[in-house]
Amino acid sequence: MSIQIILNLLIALMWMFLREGYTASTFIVGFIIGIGLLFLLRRFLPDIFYIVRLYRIFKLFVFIFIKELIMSSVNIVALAYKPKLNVEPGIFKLPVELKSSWEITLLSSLISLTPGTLSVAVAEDQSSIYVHAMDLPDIEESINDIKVTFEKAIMEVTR
Amino acid sequence: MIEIIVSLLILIGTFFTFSGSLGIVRFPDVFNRLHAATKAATLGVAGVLLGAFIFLVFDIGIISGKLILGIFFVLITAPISAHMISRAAYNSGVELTEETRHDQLEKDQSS
Amino acid sequence: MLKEFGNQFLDIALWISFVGVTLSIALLVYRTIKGPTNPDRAVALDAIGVNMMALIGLQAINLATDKLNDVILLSGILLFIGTIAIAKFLEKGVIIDRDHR
Amino acid sequence: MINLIFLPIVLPLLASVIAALLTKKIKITRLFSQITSVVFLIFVGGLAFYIFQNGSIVGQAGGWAAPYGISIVGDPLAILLVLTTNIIGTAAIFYAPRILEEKQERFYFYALYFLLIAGVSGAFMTGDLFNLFVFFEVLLMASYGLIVLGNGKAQLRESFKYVLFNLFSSMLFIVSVAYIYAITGTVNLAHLAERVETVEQQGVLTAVGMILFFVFAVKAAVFPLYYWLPNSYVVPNPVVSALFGALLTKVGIYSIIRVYTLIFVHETAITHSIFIWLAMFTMIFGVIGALSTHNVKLIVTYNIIPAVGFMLMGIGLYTPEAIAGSVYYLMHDMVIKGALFFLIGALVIAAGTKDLRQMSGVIQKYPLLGWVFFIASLILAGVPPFSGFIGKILLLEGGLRQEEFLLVIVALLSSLLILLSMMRIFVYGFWGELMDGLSNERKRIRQLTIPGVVLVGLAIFLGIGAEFVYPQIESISNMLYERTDYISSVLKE
Amino acid sequence: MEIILTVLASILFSTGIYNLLQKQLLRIIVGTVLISHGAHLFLLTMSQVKRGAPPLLVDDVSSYTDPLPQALILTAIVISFGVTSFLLVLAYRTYTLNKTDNMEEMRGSDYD
Amino acid sequence: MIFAIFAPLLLAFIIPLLSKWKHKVHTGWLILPIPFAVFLYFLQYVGADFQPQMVSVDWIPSLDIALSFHLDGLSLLFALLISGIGTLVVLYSIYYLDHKEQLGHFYTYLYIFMTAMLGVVLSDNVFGLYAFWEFTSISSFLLIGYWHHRERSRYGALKSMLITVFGGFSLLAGIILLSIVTGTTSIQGMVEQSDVIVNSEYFPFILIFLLLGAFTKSAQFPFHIWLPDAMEAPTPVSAYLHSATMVKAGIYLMARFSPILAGEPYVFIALSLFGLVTLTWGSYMAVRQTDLKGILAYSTISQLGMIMAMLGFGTKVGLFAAVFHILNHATFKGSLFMIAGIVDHETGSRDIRKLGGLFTFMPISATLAIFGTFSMAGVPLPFLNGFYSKEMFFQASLDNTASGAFAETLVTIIPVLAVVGSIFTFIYSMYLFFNTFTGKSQVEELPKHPHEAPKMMLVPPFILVLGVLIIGLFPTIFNESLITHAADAVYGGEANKEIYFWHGLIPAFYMSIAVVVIGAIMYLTKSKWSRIYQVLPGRLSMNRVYDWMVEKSETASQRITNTYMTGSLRQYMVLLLTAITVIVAGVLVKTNGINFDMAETASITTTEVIVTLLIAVAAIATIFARNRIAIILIVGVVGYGLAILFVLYRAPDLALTQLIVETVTVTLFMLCFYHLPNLKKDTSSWFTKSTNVIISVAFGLLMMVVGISAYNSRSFDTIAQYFIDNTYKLGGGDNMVNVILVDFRGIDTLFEVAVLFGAALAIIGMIKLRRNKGAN
Ligand code: NA
Ligand code: NA
Repeated sequence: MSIQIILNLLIALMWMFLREGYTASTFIVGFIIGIGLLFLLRRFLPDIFYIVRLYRIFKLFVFIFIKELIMSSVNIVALAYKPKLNVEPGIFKLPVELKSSWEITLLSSLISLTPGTLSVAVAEDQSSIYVHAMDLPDIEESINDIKVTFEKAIMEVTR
Repeated sequence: MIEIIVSLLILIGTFFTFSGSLGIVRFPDVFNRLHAATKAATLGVAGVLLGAFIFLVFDIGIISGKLILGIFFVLITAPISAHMISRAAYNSGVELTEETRHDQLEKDQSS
Repeated sequence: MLKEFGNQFLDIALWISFVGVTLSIALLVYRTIKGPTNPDRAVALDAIGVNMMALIGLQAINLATDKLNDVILLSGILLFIGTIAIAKFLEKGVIIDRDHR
Repeated sequence: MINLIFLPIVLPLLASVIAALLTKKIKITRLFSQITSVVFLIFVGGLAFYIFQNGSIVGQAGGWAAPYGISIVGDPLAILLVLTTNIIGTAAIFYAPRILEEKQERFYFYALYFLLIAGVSGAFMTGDLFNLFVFFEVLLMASYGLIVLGNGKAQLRESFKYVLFNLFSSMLFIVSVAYIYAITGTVNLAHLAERVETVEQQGVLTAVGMILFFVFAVKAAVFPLYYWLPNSYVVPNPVVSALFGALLTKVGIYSIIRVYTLIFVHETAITHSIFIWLAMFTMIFGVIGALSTHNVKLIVTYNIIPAVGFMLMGIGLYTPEAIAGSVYYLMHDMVIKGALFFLIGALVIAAGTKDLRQMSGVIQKYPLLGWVFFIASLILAGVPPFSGFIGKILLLEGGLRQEEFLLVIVALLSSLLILLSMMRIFVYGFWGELMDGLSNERKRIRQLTIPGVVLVGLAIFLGIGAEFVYPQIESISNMLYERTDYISSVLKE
Repeated sequence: MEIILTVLASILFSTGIYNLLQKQLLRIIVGTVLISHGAHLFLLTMSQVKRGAPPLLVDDVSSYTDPLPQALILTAIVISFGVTSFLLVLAYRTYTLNKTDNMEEMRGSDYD
Repeated sequence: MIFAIFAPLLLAFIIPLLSKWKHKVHTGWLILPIPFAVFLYFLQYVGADFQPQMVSVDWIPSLDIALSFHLDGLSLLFALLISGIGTLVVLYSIYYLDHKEQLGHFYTYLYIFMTAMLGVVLSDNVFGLYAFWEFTSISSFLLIGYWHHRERSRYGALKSMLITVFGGFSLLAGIILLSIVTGTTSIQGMVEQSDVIVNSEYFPFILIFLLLGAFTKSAQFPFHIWLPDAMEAPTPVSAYLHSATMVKAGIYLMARFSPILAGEPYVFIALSLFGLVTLTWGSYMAVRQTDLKGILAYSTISQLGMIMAMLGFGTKVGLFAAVFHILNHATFKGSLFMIAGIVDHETGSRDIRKLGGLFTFMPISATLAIFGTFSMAGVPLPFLNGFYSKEMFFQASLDNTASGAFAETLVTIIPVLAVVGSIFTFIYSMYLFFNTFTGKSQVEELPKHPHEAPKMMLVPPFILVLGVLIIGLFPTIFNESLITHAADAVYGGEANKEIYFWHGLIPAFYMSIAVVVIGAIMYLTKSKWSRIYQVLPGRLSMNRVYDWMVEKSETASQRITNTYMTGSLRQYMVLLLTAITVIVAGVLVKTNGINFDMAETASITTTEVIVTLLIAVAAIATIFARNRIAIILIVGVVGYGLAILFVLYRAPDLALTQLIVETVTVTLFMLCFYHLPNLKKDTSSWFTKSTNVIISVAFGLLMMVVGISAYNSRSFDTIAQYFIDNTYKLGGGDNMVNVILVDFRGIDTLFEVAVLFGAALAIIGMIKLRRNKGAN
């Protein structure tokens, strides 16, 4: 993906050179032309077209991220006003299939945003994330929740 | 009309922000407090800033990229910050609250 | 008519929000001072920063100015850097800086 | 012509940056610094000559009229002090390579030196109260850098206190500016002088003036605010001590002179009589300090303090001749303190110790050093016909005319004790049986002595040739006393 | 409001000074930081607050807050920052050389 | 004349070169002509028809300081003594000081002294006089310390310098007052205005200042103590400075101002009282000495006291006798010093207990000594000049008149003291001569085998003794050509003219006889009563006072300095803050500066109040924080709070900067303090804690009161409007703060960056430049 972005930027810069205009609008035009070129040449590039990926990221962000954020916030707020807190917090180990570190970072961030969970640490071999949950009646259920919602979404984006 | 939307946005935002802070004060240990900070407070500030963004768009006609960027930034960084702090807290030996039931991390480390 | 009501409503909403956010900061200040552990304080300080961004947003509406946007964006960035830095320092050693109560 | 007035401030800053960049090649840095200093000196000399001939030059930075922009005022007083600063600085630059370790030179001695000169010159020349603060910070920052240069254990310990004291007084400075801005709505000195005339609440203005006085007094090392000075000045390298002793406290005194002749002149019965008392105690405790130690460098350091008392005395007396005395003394003291620190540095290198009890007979091997030191001591004590004498008779005359007999007696007794403290070095350190362990680096000692010789020569000239200098000083003091010249030259429409 | 701010600035001064009078390096530096905050606040307060819009030119605004003190504070803040940074490093070096962070133990009259 | 005065000084500059250039020839020979030429120059003025004259060169006209020289009888007398005895002393020194000595130094000091002393006696400008005066002290210091490897020399040098410079500074105050009162710096001008001076309200001060100057220089009791220690100088110096010339500078000063001062009641009391006490005490102490030069030193003190007393009498006879005795004393005392030097030189000892019977070994010296000592003793023989002035002294001591109880008592005591002093003078004179040259010789006890001095070495004392005799035999010649003129100058009019050997059987003659008789008896019975010296001076010795003072100056100043120079930062801060608080508060109250009449203030909103409160709480919380991270973060709260305030008060740029700075600062704090110990509990005493609280609260209150008063004392519109109006028009920007920063006040910003630059350099230096471990 990064190669595509760099190429796109280079194309935009080339365009600016050619047009001899170093303004933002020239750059934007060049960038759009670059997107077009990259789209046409997408078959020769190693990765899927990055605009597609960007769209997936956006989807991940808007639909999952925001939704989860709102829901978890409501949860927290409810807890915050509860006269007596009777929760059972705890830390559990979440095995992950994701490999690259930035994927794991993304996942742990998402975990942090989901209701009742917060990533505490990543195992040294990156095989699992330790997650703190505000209310942890059943570990397995929590693990499944995360696996179903986030890990799948992230894989969609990155693979 | 816009004023009312803005008003609602900022009121809701404020409510979340305040509630988050209340959580930070009330919850028993640092991890629980982080839950409050990462979720409610972040959402609250996003709401207020969105209100400000809309207000600026309609009141003085400025579409402020910086503000949008600011909102995104907060949203993106909040969980990272939370993760960093919680890791730091755990590694520096902050004790979990007495109600904590499980601690698989400690088990793994001690083995 | 609606415009006028809207403006009045906004004024009241602003006032409530200002006070609300400020009180929220007050709670956080309490937590920063109280601790009891340093990660607690770090959380609270980070949250103060976030609240501050909200407050600046409110002020931007209040003054109807876009001159504060820089401040908001930069606060976000700085806050992140600051929090990461603090977390790093907190993690570096295993000294428990817990207040002796 | 007008724009030339910025150069004494801006050029050293430029030189500082260049010196910092050159640092890796130490020989080139040295050469660059030496050439630059001499060139600056010549330039400032020319500028001073022009100003003495043709009157003040006032530059408005960026062309913005006073009081809105920052005025850089090259009045005779300022340019005289800038000139003296450059003279001492140049001497220091030639002294430095012989006394500093190469590491110290490499770690930005020259860059910090030029920064110091920029700050000091700026402080002398600025016509803006807040800008004065900024220049104070520049020179202080440079001094912080210089004082820690070398990183000794005691050095850092004392530097810490030094920085704290100055930091605190800087903060008070800001607060004073705030107060003054509240009352008068301006920060330009000339504009302030004009406005204070019509302030109804003179009382609070006077109190604010006193706070500002204390700000400067900390830097000038007036009783009871000088505690930081002896230890801080004794720990760094002699060349740094010389720069400090000759320049730093003088900036404080200059600021007191400037502000208390230009702005706060309406409650002299209260303020200036406080100064007289403080001057007395400054003299007394300063000489007591000088007598209390066997560390030769500390003796010289302590001797900074009574000199401050003398200068403050003139301000307290607040008559044209007493002010002239202060100004003369100021110039004289810059030169002679520089010289003494240079010489003491050489003495310590020669004897291999700072402890007077362990040295003796140095003059037998290093007669030039001994005799120059002897003459410098006489100059310091105000023995005629040298430079200290001229300032002293003006001050004494001022004191006697104001019937401040106690002050005069204290001043005379402290002069005597200054002489005693210096003569103890001469009698017990230079005289006596040839000590063991005296350095054999004759060439180095001679090179270390020469800057002192030059400055002592200058001090002698300032005394014997007083007729060339005094009329300028007299007109400076009249200008200070009259105020209108300064105000109109800055605020000309 | 200016009166309240003056009180606040004075409190900053008082607490700063109290810290300055303590023994440990950290407290002392904290003291200086508080004092400089107080000083900057004085500068802001003394020039009257909330008189008009922020000092950024806008077409339909004619009344602005006094911009000069803001400029001065800005300069002062940056300078304080430089000095504080220096002081922090100095404190660290002082500690490592003198093996104590207690000012009262850093007396002595040995001058190397 | 100016050349004559400065010739020795000019020569002094090349003496070091001369002494190196010609090693074979004794430097003394090379430079001997100069003082002699000067002597001849002044000699030409001697004569009955002498008229005073004045030469003047501008020096610092702006300050009325000039090199103006007035040659009148008094100056001439002194100038002749200085150059004449100077010549003899140089000649004498050629034999006294060995080749191997540092002759260059010796003669340089000596010639500097010659010019200085000539300057003192010839200057008409008071400041000129003062300058030369100090130089006599300095050259005396250098000469006493000539053999500086001797501990006693260093001691004596420092002592003489301290006491004489003390007097010099006092003199300076005196002459400045005189010039203020009279509006002139010329002595002649002052003499003309003697009424103005005497009637001035400053007169008591002037008098005290001048007297201190004169008394210290001329070794009057109790300032005499430096003179015996000055004997550590080579003997030619003792003969010259410490007997014939420099010590008479104080006498000269009193004589010079005599036309103004003489006859004033206080002057009479002060001078005659101190003079006579000095005379008596000096002669009394001289008898006790065992060192030849010690005897001579106390003798000099005593004789100076006598002259001082005569100046005090202020009568025609007294003044005349004073002048006359100046000359006489120079001759006989000069010769005696030289003889003492010869004895020292040839026997290796000056200890009178070891000496004796030297007449056989050095008959010429002994003969010369006879004349010297007998003249000094005032033995009534017609060829001894000492007798003449001594008898005039007695005569003068009898005809004083004064009013006032104290002065009247003094008048009756004066003759008694005069006689007592003279008796002791007689005793030590005899003691000096007989114990040295007669009696049993103890040759084996002496370091060297005694023999007569080289001929040329005897010439100078011989010439001086010749002077004693010629003056004694032909007083009139000297009287008319020289002494009269001098006495006129002192008296300020026609002085006494006559010198007779035989006045008839007047009381003075009986007094002289009494002195000789009683003195002889007491000398012979000395061993019977000399135990008195164990009682007096005993502990009363002024030397003890001086030593005590010098020692105290060191120990007491150490103690004082150590009490406050403790190196404690806290203590320094406490003193600083207390001083500022007390003085500023005092000024505020004294000037009615407190102003609580409320000026217009901005509205108060809840938000602002809460934020303000929060900052305050956080600031206070720093005090109670007990761990380092906590305190750093709490400071962060304060900083962020301030940023909020900046936002609320419409200062976006400030808020921005504050945020950046605060964040970086907190990070730096963490970085630097991570490795430092954690905060500890404040274990200081209850007293310390409460002092801290009081001081910090008091200072805060002061800031607050001044702040509120300043705010309420707003008297002008600020210069802000100009910036608002011109930001765009002239500065070309729309952010006023930015435009001010980069344009209107660009210098601020440039040098603000310079501060950061300096900080960076300093920090890099601190981190990178570490001393090698050994140095720490
Ligand atoms: Na965050
Ligand atoms: Na010694």
